[in-house]
Amino acid sequence: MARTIIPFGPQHPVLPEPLHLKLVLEDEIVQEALPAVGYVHRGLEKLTEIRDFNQMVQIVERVCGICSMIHAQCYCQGLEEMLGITAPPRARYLRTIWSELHRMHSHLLWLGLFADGMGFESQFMQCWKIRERIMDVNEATTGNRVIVSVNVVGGVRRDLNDGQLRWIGSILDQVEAELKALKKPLIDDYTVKKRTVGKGVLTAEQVYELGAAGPTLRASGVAQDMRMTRYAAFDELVFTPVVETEGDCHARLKVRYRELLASIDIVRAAMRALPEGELAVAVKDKPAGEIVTRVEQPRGELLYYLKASGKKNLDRVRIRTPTFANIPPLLAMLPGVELADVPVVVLSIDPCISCTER
Amino acid sequence: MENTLLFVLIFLPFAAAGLCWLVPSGAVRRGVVLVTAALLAAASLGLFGRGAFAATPESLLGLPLNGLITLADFALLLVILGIGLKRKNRWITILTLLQLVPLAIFELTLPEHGPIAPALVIDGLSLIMILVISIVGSLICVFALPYMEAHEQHLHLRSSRQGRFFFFLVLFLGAMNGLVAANNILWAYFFWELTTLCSFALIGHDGGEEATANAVRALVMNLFGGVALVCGIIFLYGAAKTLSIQDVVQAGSLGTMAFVAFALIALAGFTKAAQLPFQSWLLGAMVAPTPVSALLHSSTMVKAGVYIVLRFAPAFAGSAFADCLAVAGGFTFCVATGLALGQSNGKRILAYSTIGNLGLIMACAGIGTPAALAAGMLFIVFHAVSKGLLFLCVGAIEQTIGSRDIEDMRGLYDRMPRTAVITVIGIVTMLLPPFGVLMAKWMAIEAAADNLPVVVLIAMGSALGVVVWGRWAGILMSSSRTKKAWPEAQPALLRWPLAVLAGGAVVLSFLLPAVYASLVAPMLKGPIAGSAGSLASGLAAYLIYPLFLVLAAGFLYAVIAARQARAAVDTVYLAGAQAGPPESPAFTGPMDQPVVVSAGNYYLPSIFGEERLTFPLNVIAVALIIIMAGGALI
Amino acid sequence: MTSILLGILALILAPLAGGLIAGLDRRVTARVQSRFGPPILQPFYDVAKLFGKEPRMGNVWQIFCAYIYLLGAAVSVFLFFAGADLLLLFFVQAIGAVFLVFGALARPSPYSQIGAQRELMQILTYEPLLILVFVGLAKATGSFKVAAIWSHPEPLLLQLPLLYLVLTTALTIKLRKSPFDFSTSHHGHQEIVKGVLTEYSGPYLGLIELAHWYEVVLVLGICALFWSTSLVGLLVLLAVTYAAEIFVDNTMARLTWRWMLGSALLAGLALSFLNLVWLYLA
Amino acid sequence: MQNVTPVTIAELKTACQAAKAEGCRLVTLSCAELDAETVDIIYHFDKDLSLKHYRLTAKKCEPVPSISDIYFAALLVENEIQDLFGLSFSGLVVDYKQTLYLEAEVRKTPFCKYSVAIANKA
Amino acid sequence: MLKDFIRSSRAKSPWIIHFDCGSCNGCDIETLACLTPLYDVERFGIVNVGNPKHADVLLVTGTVNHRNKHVLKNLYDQMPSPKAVVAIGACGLTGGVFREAYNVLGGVDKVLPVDVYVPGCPPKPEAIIDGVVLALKKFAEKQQAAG
Repeated sequence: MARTIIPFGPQHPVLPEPLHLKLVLEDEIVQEALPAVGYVHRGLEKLTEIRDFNQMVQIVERVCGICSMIHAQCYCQGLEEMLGITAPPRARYLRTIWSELHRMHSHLLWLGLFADGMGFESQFMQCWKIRERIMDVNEATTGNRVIVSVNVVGGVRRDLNDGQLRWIGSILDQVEAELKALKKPLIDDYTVKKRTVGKGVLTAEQVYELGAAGPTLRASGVAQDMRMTRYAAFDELVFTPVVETEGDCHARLKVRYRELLASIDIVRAAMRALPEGELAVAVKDKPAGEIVTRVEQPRGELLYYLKASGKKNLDRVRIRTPTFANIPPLLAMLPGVELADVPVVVLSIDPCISCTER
Repeated sequence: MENTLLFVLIFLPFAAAGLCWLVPSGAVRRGVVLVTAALLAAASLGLFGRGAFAATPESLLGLPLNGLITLADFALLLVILGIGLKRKNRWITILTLLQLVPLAIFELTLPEHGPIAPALVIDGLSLIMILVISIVGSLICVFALPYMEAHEQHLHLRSSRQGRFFFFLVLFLGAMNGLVAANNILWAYFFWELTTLCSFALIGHDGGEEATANAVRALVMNLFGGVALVCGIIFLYGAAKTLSIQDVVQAGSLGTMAFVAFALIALAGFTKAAQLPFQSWLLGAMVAPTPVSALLHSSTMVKAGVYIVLRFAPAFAGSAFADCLAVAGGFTFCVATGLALGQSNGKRILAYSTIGNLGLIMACAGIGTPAALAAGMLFIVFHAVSKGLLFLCVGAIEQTIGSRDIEDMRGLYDRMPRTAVITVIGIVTMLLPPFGVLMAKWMAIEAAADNLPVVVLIAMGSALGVVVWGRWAGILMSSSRTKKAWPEAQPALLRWPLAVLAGGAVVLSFLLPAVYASLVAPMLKGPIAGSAGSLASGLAAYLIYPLFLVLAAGFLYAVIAARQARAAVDTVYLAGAQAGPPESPAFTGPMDQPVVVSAGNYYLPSIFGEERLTFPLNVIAVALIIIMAGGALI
Repeated sequence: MTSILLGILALILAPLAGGLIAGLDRRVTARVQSRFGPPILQPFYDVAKLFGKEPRMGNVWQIFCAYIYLLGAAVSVFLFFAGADLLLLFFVQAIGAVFLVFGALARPSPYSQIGAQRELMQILTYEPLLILVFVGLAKATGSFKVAAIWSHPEPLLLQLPLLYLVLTTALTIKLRKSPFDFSTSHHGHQEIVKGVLTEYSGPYLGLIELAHWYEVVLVLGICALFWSTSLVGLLVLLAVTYAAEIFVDNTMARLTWRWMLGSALLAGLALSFLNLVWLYLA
Repeated sequence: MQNVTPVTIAELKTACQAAKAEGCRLVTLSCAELDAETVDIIYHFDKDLSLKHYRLTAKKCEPVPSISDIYFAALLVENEIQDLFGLSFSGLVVDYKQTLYLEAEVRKTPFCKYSVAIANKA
Repeated sequence: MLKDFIRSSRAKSPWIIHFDCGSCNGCDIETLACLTPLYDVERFGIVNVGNPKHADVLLVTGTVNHRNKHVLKNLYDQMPSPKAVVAIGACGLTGGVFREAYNVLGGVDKVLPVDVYVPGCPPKPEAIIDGVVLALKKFAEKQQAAG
């Protein structure tokens, strides 16, 4: 049988990030897939040796530009635990609002890229058009569209006033309406279903054993979401994880779509219940000890392992990102799919390579 | 003069074959084959110059010819019977007996033993066949000379078996010429069985288990066809009371019994032309040295099958039987081309394509309009040249690169530039306008437009053909070299037949209107007079020549423009990971290892796989043949 | 003589028309996607720019194939407007199509190789369908000649509605629009990058773009045969057809060639067969 | 950090097998340098949203048995530790041989403050 | 006249290829956002082609590291001239906050001749579009200088 060997990446128009897959194909069916990474590896965990623990917030924000706010949130949360302080309630609510907004822009971005990966250009445009509304909120409330830089150890740097809250509410109404209008032409579309249903199927057992995280895990019927660990404002807000059971690309699409709507509700609830008070507490001590902390990123479970010994520089910052966890499931999904479905399957885990390689 | 030429065409090969067998000297054999080839080609051209005629040779070297052939006929059958007994093969024995006994009874009870007048008839169709046999066939024999030298060297034989090989090879040409010239159907039958024997000997030439088994299979299947032919002849005589083919064809309506005869003759044609479900013998014949395949596929053997059906086509044109024949032919065309798509073995691709194209000729015979018959005849010519060429190309390639798999021919241009270009020419002449095969296909589609199932099958089959040929020709030129490759060394006797056939395929297509006017048009008289479609109209030449010239001019311009392009050398796009020199493209893969790029064609075994399809398709083919027989009874 | 002049005129005007259609297409597509879109003349700027780029080639054969693709497309347009035989001009067009495949196979890049294989699958789909459309046209008018079909007194759309549907399917494949943009795509983001065009650049890519314009004009010309009796009808038919193509392009994801072979081809054959049976019985 | 159990190299694989049998998901491995000779490798497991950790204190020059045959998910992180700390894992399902992230020209084992000779893999 | 048309077309039809060198995705998504309805760079004839052989302008985001520098060079080499390089974002300019990390080589200009620098972390889409337009002017100048 004649085999085709194709380098999928590092520069590839469908994957905006430099991931390389060596694919061995027969009649365009993937027989073997082996990834090569390292094209984005910077080694930023080691920067902790030259940046103090406060400066490191700016570094971890740049682990990934798409979920930068949540990286900083996780890092700060961990340090706060290590220092034995708690961020004030208002700060925890604001963190929740911004992190859910981040999840929304990330999911919308993904929806667009996913549509684009299937050659559905008009829906790519549509999703990114909706996404711009969230970007407007980011820019208006933090001064930057992408890297919002609101977290500090001990709380947040910026506040939302009542006018802004009302405005965000109206934006969310628009986004909600536009999202609901997207269901028929995108989620339930015949061609989209043809391209996603039954593609890259993983059962709940497989996906759990392979250590998947986030929507990839939940699309196979495992109800696990770090927001269930009640960090930030989730200890007071009602939260139920979004779960689908089919375990294929379409289920992952549905999970992210439904999470978008769920995030709108969370932001609304958080804005309604937003307590008054301080934005941050002062940090006096130097951190010491070992801590593991987790939050739910748009792509899934994010874990920070921090180690310090009472100096201004931490000894070790170890970041386990969700995409890192989702690569083994991806490798399990690829053999047997068509080349045309490789982008669909790869995008279905919402890969973030800059997260993975740090 | 005509008689002398005919004598040369039919009996010279017999004599030359005998010489090859008897004289062990290689030099003599070489001389004999070359002279025979030259004489045959010259004689066929001479005959072409003379045009149609009829002849009744009474005797050969003083012996009455009719009796001689009857005698030879029985001798031949006894030889085959002997083969059957010696190999203890029940089928060979039974099928031979099934011919021997009815034939004996028929000969004994035949009321008139006198010679049929005329015994030999040369008309356009015969001339086409004779030209193809004598020129393409002879070129293949010449090609075989150096090929067999290398072949035997490769096999390390202790004593050369080339004498036997060339005996049957050259004999084949004589038998075929005899078959197509014969008007006495019993004579035709003799030559028909002779080709069966020759093919058996040649397929099994290399010995060995596989070769022998395949040779036996070929013999059994063709003997089955022989039985059908004998029965057909008996029925035909019962219906028409004549052994003259011309009389039958011109007799007009002959009744049901004649249609039974036609069905049987068509069945015989199906076996010889390896139509489904009889394709396995031709595929098995691939074990033989390549010149044998080339001969079997292009100018002899399988062409006998379509010849005999085309010969009788005017007699059954327009009947229900003819419609069924057209569908069966179209079916074979479509599915055999589909099966070719599933193959990567070059010779099997060619084999399936041959089966398919012969199916198309069968379909033309079934459609039976003047345009269709003209298309069928043109097909015989152009297919023979291109297919013969392609087989020789595969043979030459196989002897150099050691494989006949088309995947191994990827980038052949780097190693065998001349042969690669010639192969591409061969494929293009099979595939694209303005070359003859496609022009004939064009006529066939126009002619089939009134027969819905057939036109659907032809449309589908022709699209499958584009895939089969397109990818093969494409990968031959898949070169990463930027400078010209070394010219390849090749024996002159290998090189020239390739060059002549390649040139012939192109030039002959240019002469298509002339071929049509001189050979095909005269056939479209009498019972099948009528319009022969766009190509046949007086404007054909006005259409073909400008098109040919425009395309040729564009072609030349493209050649010059491409050669003069002062372009920087480009590396292959490999997602930015390319590494290594442009001559051997590779990319940096996982673990920093260089990965050499490779590509493969799509063979889609789940759709076009032989293993999957052969049985169900054979069942359908048998059903179609039964329906065809039923059609004959209506 | 008139027909030859017409053919030559078409040879000159077809690229202009093809470029304009491409420009309009891009503009309308942009509007459908809530964007403003490029200037109508954008395709001309693109091709002019390509001709101004540094020529680069893999090998001579690859360049040769680009020229032959253009030749096949141009000659088929000439033949169409000169009123020649539909099958003949289709086969001449096939020269171009096949040489495009040859050109893609000429380079050992897996992207262009896969593109070529996919292009062959596309040919496998549209070729039988188009031949059946031509058979239908011939059956309805009694001739395969474009000239004769053109002067048929009634709009053929009424007799051949299903075949027109089949033709538009083939048109979608030829225009390389979703859901059939497998072998190469107008959108930049495809899994095989640019498929058959991956290895072409600069002026040679320009040649191919030019040839594509000819092909667009050819397929639209064939569409026009279905309502040749009135100029208004013809223009409406073409506008509606092309608008439908853009609509389909924008409301569908790219499917796979396996789907095309399994569903589109079989459905197309069935529709053609139905329409032809109706025609044969009528 | 609670729920930390120290394990030795000999116990490691059995402990991981037991964790898998319990239905624990392997979250990841964290590696931190302790001194010139030793590193800590912490195996993080999750079950029903609660974490438990195994701490393996390994010598830099001693190969650590890979658990990628038990948990395929350990594949990437073990390769990563090979790259960054110069440790060697034995029995990796796919061994990138210290090429996962780093090119040959980059300084080896960037996460080790104490430069050590990299134990060549057998 | 044809030559003039070609020259003027060059500025009207810049096809871009975007390569994420080692970016945190911040600049990438802003580059992609340029294609979408709010910014719609196709207004200027800018198309994201994704194939270096078809591209005129190379947009690079992120830091150059030891592995992707080969890729970056390869892509640039495959672009037929005239061509231009635009470095986007703090990382593309200098290595940004990562400049001291061990696997970071620095800005794009360590490997390629950069025509336009677009600062920001990340730069806004408007700034990126501005950078591409500036690059067109640059290569028009280069063309003139070359005759």
